[in-house]
Amino acid sequence: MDTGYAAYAAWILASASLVLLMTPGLALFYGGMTRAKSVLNMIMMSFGALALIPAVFVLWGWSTAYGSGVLGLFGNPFDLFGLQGVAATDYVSIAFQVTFAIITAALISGAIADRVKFSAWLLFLPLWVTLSYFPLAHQVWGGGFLSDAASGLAAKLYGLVDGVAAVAPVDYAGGTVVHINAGVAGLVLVLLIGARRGFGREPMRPHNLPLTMLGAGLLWFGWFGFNVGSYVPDAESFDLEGFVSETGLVWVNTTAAASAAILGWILVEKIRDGKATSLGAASGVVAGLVAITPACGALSPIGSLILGVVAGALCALAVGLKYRFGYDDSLDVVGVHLVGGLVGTVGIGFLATAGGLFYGDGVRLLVVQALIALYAMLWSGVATLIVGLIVKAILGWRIDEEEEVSGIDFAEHGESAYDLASTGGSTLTTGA
Amino acid sequence: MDTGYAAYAAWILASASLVLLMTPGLALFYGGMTRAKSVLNMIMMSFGALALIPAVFVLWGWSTAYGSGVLGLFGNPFDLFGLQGVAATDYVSIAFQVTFAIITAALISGAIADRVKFSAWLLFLPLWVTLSYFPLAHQVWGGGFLSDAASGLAAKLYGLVDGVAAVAPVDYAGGTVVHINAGVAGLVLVLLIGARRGFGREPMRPHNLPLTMLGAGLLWFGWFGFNVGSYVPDAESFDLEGFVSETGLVWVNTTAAASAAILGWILVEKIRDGKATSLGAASGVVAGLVAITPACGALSPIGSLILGVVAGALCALAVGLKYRFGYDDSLDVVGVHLVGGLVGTVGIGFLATAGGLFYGDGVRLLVVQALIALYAMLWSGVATLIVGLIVKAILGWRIDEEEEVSGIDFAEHGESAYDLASTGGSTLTTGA
Amino acid sequence: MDTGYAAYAAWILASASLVLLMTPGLALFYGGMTRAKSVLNMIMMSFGALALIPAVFVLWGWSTAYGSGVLGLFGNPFDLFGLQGVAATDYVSIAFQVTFAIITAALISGAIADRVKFSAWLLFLPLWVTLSYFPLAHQVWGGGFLSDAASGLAAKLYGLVDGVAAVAPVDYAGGTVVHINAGVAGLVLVLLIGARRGFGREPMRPHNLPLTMLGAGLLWFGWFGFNVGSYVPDAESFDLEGFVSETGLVWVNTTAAASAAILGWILVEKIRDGKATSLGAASGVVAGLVAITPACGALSPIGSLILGVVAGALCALAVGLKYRFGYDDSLDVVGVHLVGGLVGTVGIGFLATAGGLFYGDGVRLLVVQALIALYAMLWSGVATLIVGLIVKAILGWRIDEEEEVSGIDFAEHGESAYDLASTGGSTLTTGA
Amino acid sequence: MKLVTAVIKPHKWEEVREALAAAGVAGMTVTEASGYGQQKGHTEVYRGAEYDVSLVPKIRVEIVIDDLEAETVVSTIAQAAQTGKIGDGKVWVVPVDSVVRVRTGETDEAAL
Amino acid sequence: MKLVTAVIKPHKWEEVREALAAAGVAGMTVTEASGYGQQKGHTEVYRGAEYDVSLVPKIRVEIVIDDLEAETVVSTIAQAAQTGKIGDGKVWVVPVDSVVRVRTGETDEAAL
Amino acid sequence: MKLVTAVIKPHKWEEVREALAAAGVAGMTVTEASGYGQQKGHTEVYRGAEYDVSLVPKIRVEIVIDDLEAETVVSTIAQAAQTGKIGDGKVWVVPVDSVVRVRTGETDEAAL
Ligand SMILES: Nc1ncnc2c1ncn2[C@@H]1O[C@H](COP(=O)(O)OP(=O)(O)O)[C@@H](O)[C@H]1O
Ligand SMILES: Nc1ncnc2c1ncn2[C@@H]1O[C@H](COP(=O)(O)OP(=O)(O)O)[C@@H](O)[C@H]1O
Ligand SMILES: Nc1ncnc2c1ncn2[C@@H]1O[C@H](COP(=O)(O)OP(=O)(O)O)[C@@H](O)[C@H]1O
Repeated sequence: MDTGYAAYAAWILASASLVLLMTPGLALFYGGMTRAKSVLNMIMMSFGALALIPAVFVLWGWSTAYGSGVLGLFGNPFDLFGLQGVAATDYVSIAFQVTFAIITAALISGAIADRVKFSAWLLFLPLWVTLSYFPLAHQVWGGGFLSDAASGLAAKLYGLVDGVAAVAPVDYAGGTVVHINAGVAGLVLVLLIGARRGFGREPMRPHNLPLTMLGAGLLWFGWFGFNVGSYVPDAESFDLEGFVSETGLVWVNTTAAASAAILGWILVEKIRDGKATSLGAASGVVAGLVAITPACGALSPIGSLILGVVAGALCALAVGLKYRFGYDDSLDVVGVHLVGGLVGTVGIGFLATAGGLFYGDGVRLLVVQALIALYAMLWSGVATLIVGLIVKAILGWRIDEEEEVSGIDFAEHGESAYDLASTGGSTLTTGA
Repeated sequence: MDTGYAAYAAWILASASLVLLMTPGLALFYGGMTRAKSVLNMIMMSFGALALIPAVFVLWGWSTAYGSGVLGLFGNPFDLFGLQGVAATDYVSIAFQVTFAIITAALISGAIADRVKFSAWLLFLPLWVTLSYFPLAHQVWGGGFLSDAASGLAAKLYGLVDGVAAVAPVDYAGGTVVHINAGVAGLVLVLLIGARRGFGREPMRPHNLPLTMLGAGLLWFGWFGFNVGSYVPDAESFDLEGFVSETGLVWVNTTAAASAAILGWILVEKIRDGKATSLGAASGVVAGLVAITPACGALSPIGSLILGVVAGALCALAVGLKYRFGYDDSLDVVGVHLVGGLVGTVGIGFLATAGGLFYGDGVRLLVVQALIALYAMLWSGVATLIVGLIVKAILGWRIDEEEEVSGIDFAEHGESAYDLASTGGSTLTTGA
Repeated sequence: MDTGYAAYAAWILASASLVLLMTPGLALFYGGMTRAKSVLNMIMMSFGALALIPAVFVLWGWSTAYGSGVLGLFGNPFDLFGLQGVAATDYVSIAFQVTFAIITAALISGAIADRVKFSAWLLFLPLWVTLSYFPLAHQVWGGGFLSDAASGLAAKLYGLVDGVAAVAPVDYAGGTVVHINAGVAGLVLVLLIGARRGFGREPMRPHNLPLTMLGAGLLWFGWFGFNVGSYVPDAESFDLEGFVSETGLVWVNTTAAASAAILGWILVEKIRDGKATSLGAASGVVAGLVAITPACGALSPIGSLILGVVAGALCALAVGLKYRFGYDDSLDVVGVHLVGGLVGTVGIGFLATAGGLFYGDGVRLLVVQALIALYAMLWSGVATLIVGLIVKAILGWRIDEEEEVSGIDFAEHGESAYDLASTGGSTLTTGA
Repeated sequence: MKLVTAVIKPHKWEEVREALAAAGVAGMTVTEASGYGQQKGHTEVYRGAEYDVSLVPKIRVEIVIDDLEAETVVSTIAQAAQTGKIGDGKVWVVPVDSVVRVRTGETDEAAL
Repeated sequence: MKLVTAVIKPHKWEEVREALAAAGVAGMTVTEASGYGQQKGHTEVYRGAEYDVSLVPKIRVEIVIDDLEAETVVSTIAQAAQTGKIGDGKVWVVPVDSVVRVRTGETDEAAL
Repeated sequence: MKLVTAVIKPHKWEEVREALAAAGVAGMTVTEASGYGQQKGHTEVYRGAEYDVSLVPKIRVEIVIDDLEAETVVSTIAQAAQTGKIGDGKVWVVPVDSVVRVRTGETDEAAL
């Protein structure tokens, strides 16, 4: 093992920790956007992912994503079941990857806020990562169908060079596996489960925006682990300059896109609604980070600024669609993660400094990127539908109507979030 | 110095920073659980530790823990007083260790929430770390009585091999020094100080659960520094693969235990109370992390899942005991840290892949682990009692009864935590 | 490139991420201190910096700070415009430096809380960093007038040794560039813009102190990146022991000063007001960190304890001045950052283990430090005045009086921060 | 003049407001309240300890109105707030001696 | 009928509720309130600046009740809420013209 | 005795309190309230969705007072709370049968 690899290990340990923090961060980001009577359930959906995914990952998740491939579609779940037989030096990668599975599953919860049985969600989680997340991770990062493998989609399209696809698809940190995947899953579940009682009629505004801003800050912070930690070194012959240069560039691109997306989002708001909002700024942060996720290693900082501003603006426009089309994607998982994920994945085709249309390298990368995005949408859509229907059949998704109106926090968890009476608490506590 | 050591330094700097963050994280975790009229005091007890322990540590703490040993019980406090004469390369270890002392002391505060003089707490802190924490740290990590030293407990029991104990006691990151120590200290203080006015009669429910969830998230995040940063390298001949493999495993074990403990805790709740709560999930996180703390380097990921689920379930059952026995361990320091610390410390005897009963290696490790746990409880109990009585004699512990009822935040700090009037604040502010 | 440099890269990636987190942390620290009707605007001022500064930095900021120097005063902004032509290995430094520019600009916002047009603030930001921040960064860290360069102030004063100033000015992590700069800018803007309506008459107390405590915790955590990440290695011949020793010392000093400053601050409160407050503790954390920022590499841990306690006490006294002199530095940017920055910058002259008056090395360093502090105040004052007047001429600074009274959150952002009704939100929502 | 005070279920507030507006009631004052009655609260459990939450959230509406319109207002509210389930609330009427509109100083009927 | 309004100390609420329940009062409406009177507020200090908090927290209870029982209710509250210290609060009684139970439309005594 | 209830703008509370103190009113009970009337709320926009906030924040003050002083109290409030802009609020007066001071058990005028 090359000495430089220890430095990489130090960074990936930090990165894994950062990405783990993203899920509590997401819980607060989402939690602040719900009404006060459902904030705990929203947070608990993320903690449900924190509770279940690691066990699943240790048991068969790592194996299904990175075990020996079956048809290029998924790894053999029994190959490294229970992490038996993994190389000891792989644990740092396992650490890093488990956090991705957790956050991706948790992302979906925003689409179906305030109305689903906690038990249904807990059943959904292991099924979904097994059918949708791990296979896609295998296909993109595990050398499967969406990678640059000789048997992959891209190779089939434009042939091989040196045994890998001539036009290699680019997904640095998870535009397809994470964001398109979560976005599509959110959409499918919303269509399956239906809208919140009172959707489009009653006001359902965020109950605690500072909490949401805090969540956005933690997400941004954690995203450095997500993107910059996705650097893949060669353990035996560590490329010192490559490590320093690429990680530095990815960090700068990540920040450039996030900040430009704030601008993009609040500009749309200023023009359309007259005022730039803090919720818009927080949303812009996430939109920009989503878009740069697949692209962070392929763009220049200026390209990242452009991608960010476009992602911010498009997502700001997209979140309004749910009212037009009447699907209740409550906290805009579709508008932010699906749209942002598509902007990033497809945007690479235009903005990649190597291969991008704007850099005079033609449309081939663009075509490949569009195809992998489409393919990921299909896979995720079908897998989520199957899982969603199974859960519906076994447990049913929705809580009782009256309980939903009076508040899911008490109904599902027997708690209420706040007791802030100036009398020092509790005296006048009322059941929500 | 080996080049790889620089990578370790990068990680321990990150780790020390992570562990430092745990104390503000704990302040919020605890703060959310108190009533609105005492959240600031609860937070201030942690900030009191942040204010005092570093000075104590710089002056005589490091020396008492890691200075030249006296009877294997504590280091000579004057040896490296004021850090005079420490090797410059030791500062990274000093950085890391000071954060452990801070958080351990802060943990205790949860047991005696809402009712003690801030001045008494400030007096307690330096005395307690001096008599309880530093000596135990010396005994466990400084080559003292609870280590594998030739003169140690374990060596006396089962003899020596190559000059160290044949059956070396295992406490990777502080099951005895940190959690059993803090848990026992909490119990002793509660018995000494008495219950909150109205305990068991008035409702005293958490006033801000999202704050508690945030705290749990920050604690989990910081705990990676705590556990993974506890790797001890050889500066001169750095074991590259050892570093990468062990830290990776510890990271994965830490997460596995934390997540399984959420499951364990909320399962008990679901069965016993009918509903899985968010406070239960947050508590499960901490219970699992406590249990895995001593064990994180000795178990397999599957062993960690098992330890976690057991710790979560047992702590969930244990927190109810205070009502049965009538001691007001307000925020369950005993139920979580003492019980969790015991589960972890003793659990090693069963689950350690090298030496554990379940792995066919007999009961010798189990006996050693049980003994060090017992010993730590005794030491901590006696030391805390002495310090508690001193503080009682000098300042007295309790605030005035009427002040306690109307709220310690105003009584001790002259502040109130929130002023959220929709009128934009202050207009109708009332003294709590 | 030396292998050790990869370890440094791992740490600076973590550090850059930590410093980025400081700005959301600051947003909460400040946000908790405002009234409930203006918390979102306060947070948005920080997010405005997060939105704009990275673009500016990528386009001309890096170049103006670190490009080829013009008169020792600033770098040529067109030199590396858009980061064209930077070395790939420089991206880690760019990542680190952009976060400093963001937080410095954001710091200013506390002085002018609750009353300025968001558009004016967005116009101010790029102008101010261009005229005040980047030039000062160039002068101090880019080899300009305040560095140890042969053409610099210090060299002019006490001559050269080996081509650099005999008495080199010390500003490890930004006492002048960051804190004195932000503090003076705050003061100038307050004088230009005027006080909040009702200042000194109406109560304007913090609306959410746990939020402020959280912010303080995140700031402390992030500050490890700020200070410890400011270590500057030699990429080609990496000094292994130097890296390990210096970063460790800086970490310990940072914590020592922060904690001692809590003590200093709450001691003043206890004596003057009778009670130690949590806001005082949070403020002490920041005051100590501000003071140690320039000094963290030059002091011993005991020196850092002394600097911290002095900074905490002096800042605690200084924040009262605004009532005496009638300038409405709303959240005490002057009292904490200017005063703390001066304590640190000048304190080095007394406490530096090499060159300090107390270590018997005479007053020369003290004189140099006092001079660079003075010079930074002048530069910042003039630059801020110019920018402030430009903004006033183009957009005007203040929002409408009635809007200010009814709350800037709705006026500028069309939002209100909280909707915590126990009825589950919204039913009785009233416009603030 | 009369003061009509109504205590209703929170999620009925919008309907009551609209019904009153339709009935020509132009002004009212609303407060959050907690109710105690046949409708029971619930029990929350935190770390195994049960907390009885005995009160249920209510909205309290006050309307000062002409003697003649009082009855209409009462029945309008009673209809709009009705769900038929326990806890729908109460409406009561109290005599009022005088009213002033602060802005203009107008009194009594003119002040409404 | 009468409307009894009581303003009491918050920590006395539980006792008052129990005493009223014992006295057969089945329903009431409660709000958080702030009191101003002989009992003074306190002074908080934030970064050296003093803030006078002039109001003290109170609980405000409203009970609509038969004419006959009004007196009992008043004295029940007055006893249960008493600590003997300044700030114990006030109880006042106002005449009520009519009451309606929203759920059933029952009126007056039947509505209680 | 009379019960004077005033609904005023929040930022006028301090002035009203001072004016009443000057007029010799020694006690009152205050609650946060929301008003609905000619003064309209506003519209907030979250992620492109508009939320009408129909209520505006108010302060509600209750004063039990001697018959004789009631008029002075009403006019004191009406003056101190006036800004001349829509939404200044209302003051109304209701007859009171009896009052008790909880601390002492004193009744009626002696209880004020
Ligand atoms: N005697 C009363 N005085 C004042 N408010 C009452 C009284 N009785 C009931 N209420 C209010 O009416 C609400 C509904 O009453 P409840 O007895 O629960 O149901 P219902 O009115 O349907 O019989 C209570 O929550 C309380 O706020
Ligand atoms: N004239 C009044 N009208 C309405 N409420 C009053 C009046 N006087 C006092 N109160 C209420 O009663 C509470 C207690 O009154 P206070 O004068 O402090 O003590 P006490 O009733 O023991 O003499 C006050 O906080 C206020 O809420
Ligand atoms: N009929 C009413 N009954 C009770 N409160 C009322 C009534 N009409 C108005 N109010 C209260 O008075 C406030 C001011 O009334 P509004 O019509 O907005 O302005 P103005 O009093 O200046 O004409 C309202 O917000 C409401 O709280």
